Amino acid sequence: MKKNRTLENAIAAIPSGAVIMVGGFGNPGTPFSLISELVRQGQTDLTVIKNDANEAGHGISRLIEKRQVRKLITTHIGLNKLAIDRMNQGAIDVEFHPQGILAEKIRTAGAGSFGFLTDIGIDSEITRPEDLVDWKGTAYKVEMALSADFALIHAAQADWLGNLVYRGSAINFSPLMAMAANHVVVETPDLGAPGRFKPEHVHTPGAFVDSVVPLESLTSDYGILEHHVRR
Amino acid sequence: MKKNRTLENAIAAIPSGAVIMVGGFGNPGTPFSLISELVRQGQTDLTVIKNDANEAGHGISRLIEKRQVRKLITTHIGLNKLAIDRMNQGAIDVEFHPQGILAEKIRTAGAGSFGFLTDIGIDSEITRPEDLVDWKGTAYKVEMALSADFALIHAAQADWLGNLVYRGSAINFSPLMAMAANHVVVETPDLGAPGRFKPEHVHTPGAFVDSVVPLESLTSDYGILEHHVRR
Amino acid sequence: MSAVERLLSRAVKEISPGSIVNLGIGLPTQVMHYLPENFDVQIHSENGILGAWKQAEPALMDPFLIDAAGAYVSLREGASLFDSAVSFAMIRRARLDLTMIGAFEVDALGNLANWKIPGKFSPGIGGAMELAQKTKRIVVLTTHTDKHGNPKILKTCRLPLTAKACVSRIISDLAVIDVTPQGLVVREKLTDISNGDLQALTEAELTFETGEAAHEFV
Amino acid sequence: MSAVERLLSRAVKEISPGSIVNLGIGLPTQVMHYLPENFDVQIHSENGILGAWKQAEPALMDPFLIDAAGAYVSLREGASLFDSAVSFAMIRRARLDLTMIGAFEVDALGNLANWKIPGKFSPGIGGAMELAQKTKRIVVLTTHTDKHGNPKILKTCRLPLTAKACVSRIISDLAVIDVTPQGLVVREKLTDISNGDLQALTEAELTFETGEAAHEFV
Repeated sequence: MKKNRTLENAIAAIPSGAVIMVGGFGNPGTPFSLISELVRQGQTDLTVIKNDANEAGHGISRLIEKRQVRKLITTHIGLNKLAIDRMNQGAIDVEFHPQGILAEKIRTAGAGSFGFLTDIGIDSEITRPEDLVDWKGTAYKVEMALSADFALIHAAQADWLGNLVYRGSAINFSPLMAMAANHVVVETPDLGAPGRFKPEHVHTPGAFVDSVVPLESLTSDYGILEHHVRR
Repeated sequence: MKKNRTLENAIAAIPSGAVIMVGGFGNPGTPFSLISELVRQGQTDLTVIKNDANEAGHGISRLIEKRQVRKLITTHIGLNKLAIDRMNQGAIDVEFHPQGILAEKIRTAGAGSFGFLTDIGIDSEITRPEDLVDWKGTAYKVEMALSADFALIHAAQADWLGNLVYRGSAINFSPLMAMAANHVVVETPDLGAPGRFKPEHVHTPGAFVDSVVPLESLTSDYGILEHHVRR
Repeated sequence: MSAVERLLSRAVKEISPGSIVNLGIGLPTQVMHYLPENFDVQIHSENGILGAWKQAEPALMDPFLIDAAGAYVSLREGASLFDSAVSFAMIRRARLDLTMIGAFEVDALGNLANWKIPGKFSPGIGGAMELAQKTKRIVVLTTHTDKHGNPKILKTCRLPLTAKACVSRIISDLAVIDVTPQGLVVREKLTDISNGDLQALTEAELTFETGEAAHEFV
Repeated sequence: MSAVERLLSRAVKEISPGSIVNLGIGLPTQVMHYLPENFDVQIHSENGILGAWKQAEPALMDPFLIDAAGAYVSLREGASLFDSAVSFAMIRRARLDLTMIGAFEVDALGNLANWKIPGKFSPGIGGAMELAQKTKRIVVLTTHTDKHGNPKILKTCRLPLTAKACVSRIISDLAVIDVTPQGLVVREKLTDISNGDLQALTEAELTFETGEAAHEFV
């Protein structure tokens, strides 16, 4: 069953108020085309879950700039002064987690579990007494699973069944989010027929994917950021 | 740094009384050569963690037959009447878990976490009242992480750094066990120099692997089981 | 056509095009052989396969590729292979549309017992509990009675449960029965068995639909 | 050689052949450029790389391959790429031998504060907390004082901690200092700074080893 969708249709499925996971660590893996369409369609009151806030003018920062985002769940937004300003103004609610804890909370939802026991940050200010459970004589921090209504994912390659292959450092949160969201929308510049991948090379099996949007080309957003090149 | 070891040296690191994870679901992924050497060296009082007990005369069944195993943690041993008999005689202690729960307990240890919250089997006889936690108004079953002193893994291909590639249905528990054990021993019939794998195709990064044992050839254990061929 | 062949032929019709299906050990795995060669379905096997297919030709059998029942399966185009944690994530996240599963006992509430007979048979749980508890739709394939002629479709299961209230439909060699809030409803049955005879072979109370229920089910 | 160059040149010597190392954002990422081209080390980047290496040649830069600091890294032979859950599994399972990390404050007990200045700077925790808490060995790279000349090596950290008692060694532009159960011990220092002058720039009490301590550290 083909999962191909148009960019417009795939994003139109997202209502205002939705909780949306967005793949990517910095630029690699950020689904810029899906985000641009979400900016164009203008859904509001969104909760966005992404490792970072991209940089001002790019990716999910555009959603923040257009005031479409109510809450951001993230690990570090140090490269986006605009997002920090919005946070400090109280214009968006920002919830921070240690990076691997955010990954694991998402993966826990993706595994169909409800939470996990950890010691990360247990002695730090990120842990409140009510986050702790005493289990058979030992104190653990309980981190609850984090799921979402939608995940927006960029894949290097895909097939009609939704099998995905990532490349480079663009894997990051994407396979976890594809497992954790109820409706998974993927953009890819390279969509082909089933059978194109060695079965052992598939990063995200198609069972986790609902919609695949073929991109005709990649915009400059997907290119090298000159200010990150060391001279 | 080369992780190459001889079969004898790699297995000699295992003391009697050790807790050992063994990859494989049925035959595929079972490290028959590592197990044979463990049978030959004769360590005893072992706790073995494997999806199944292989079939009589093969794989970990040989460890059970030679009375090297004190306890087996597994999901299903229906294909090994000998192991069932030993269990019923009280000669080995067998602890059963639902298959995905066993996988997830191992993966939880592999992720450096201590346990997870689930609802699997929560209404069944496998759940005792003391397994339940009430967390913010909801009851969950707590499944604790399962780690091991050693993992014995079969990989289709490897490099000197310990990067592993599996094939077919022989992936199963192996990547999880490689993450969860303190010392990971891998056998492979195809060991080569770093650089042979596309970085996105590596199933288990070398960071998780301690010893790699090259096999000169695969014995008949690794072949087709005629009684599983449908005529 | 034997009773089992009849059951399996009917079971094939439960599979919707485009769906993801797990076939449990026993009768369900045999459904594979009744599927048309080009049927649009992805068979999930809990040992880490999506897109398993019928036994490979002898020359193509791969000792490193079996399904959860141990068969040397082939793979369809678009298949993927993955570890056991991902495989059960797929199950627990309800990404499977249908699991066909065997039963020792099934009851009027849709409770299923298929993993343990205390004192007689306890080889372990395997993947059954998670499949039964989490798949969107569970269809039980079972002979209507056991080898001694005793009913397997009960008022209340007596054996330890695999999962509570999980079964949507029962397909036996004699009838197709839905589990509904009003109890068990016979949707189809063999024409040469009377309602009374079918009820006599069934411990749970059956309701007989008119219409479809009168039809031969194969 | 500038103070920073001196610090980075010394930091390189902390890396043992064959080890797995994470280089935190700031001074540590710059250590990469001081590594000999064929040095046997695997650089871990928490966004999913084992085997990252120096910035790729312009023609080979890949916009889909950055390290956690945003640099367009190359990959060494034997590199692997993986998701963020696996990347932090590697960290939490203590499969990293060494993390070099920056600091706002570090103290005599090895406590580290490097992620938040309440009311001034709170961009998030990133990967620092897990790296600091779980890596086998943490070496802090920091200028000895802040830009106002205030000590960064304190009796007790005043900022929110990244992790408690995690630091093994501090390398500043002036000295190499070990965190020991007996407090901070200066192992190496610049020859042209006296013990008294170094102590004056350090809030925590320093013990001065004889021998090595007298030597220029680069």
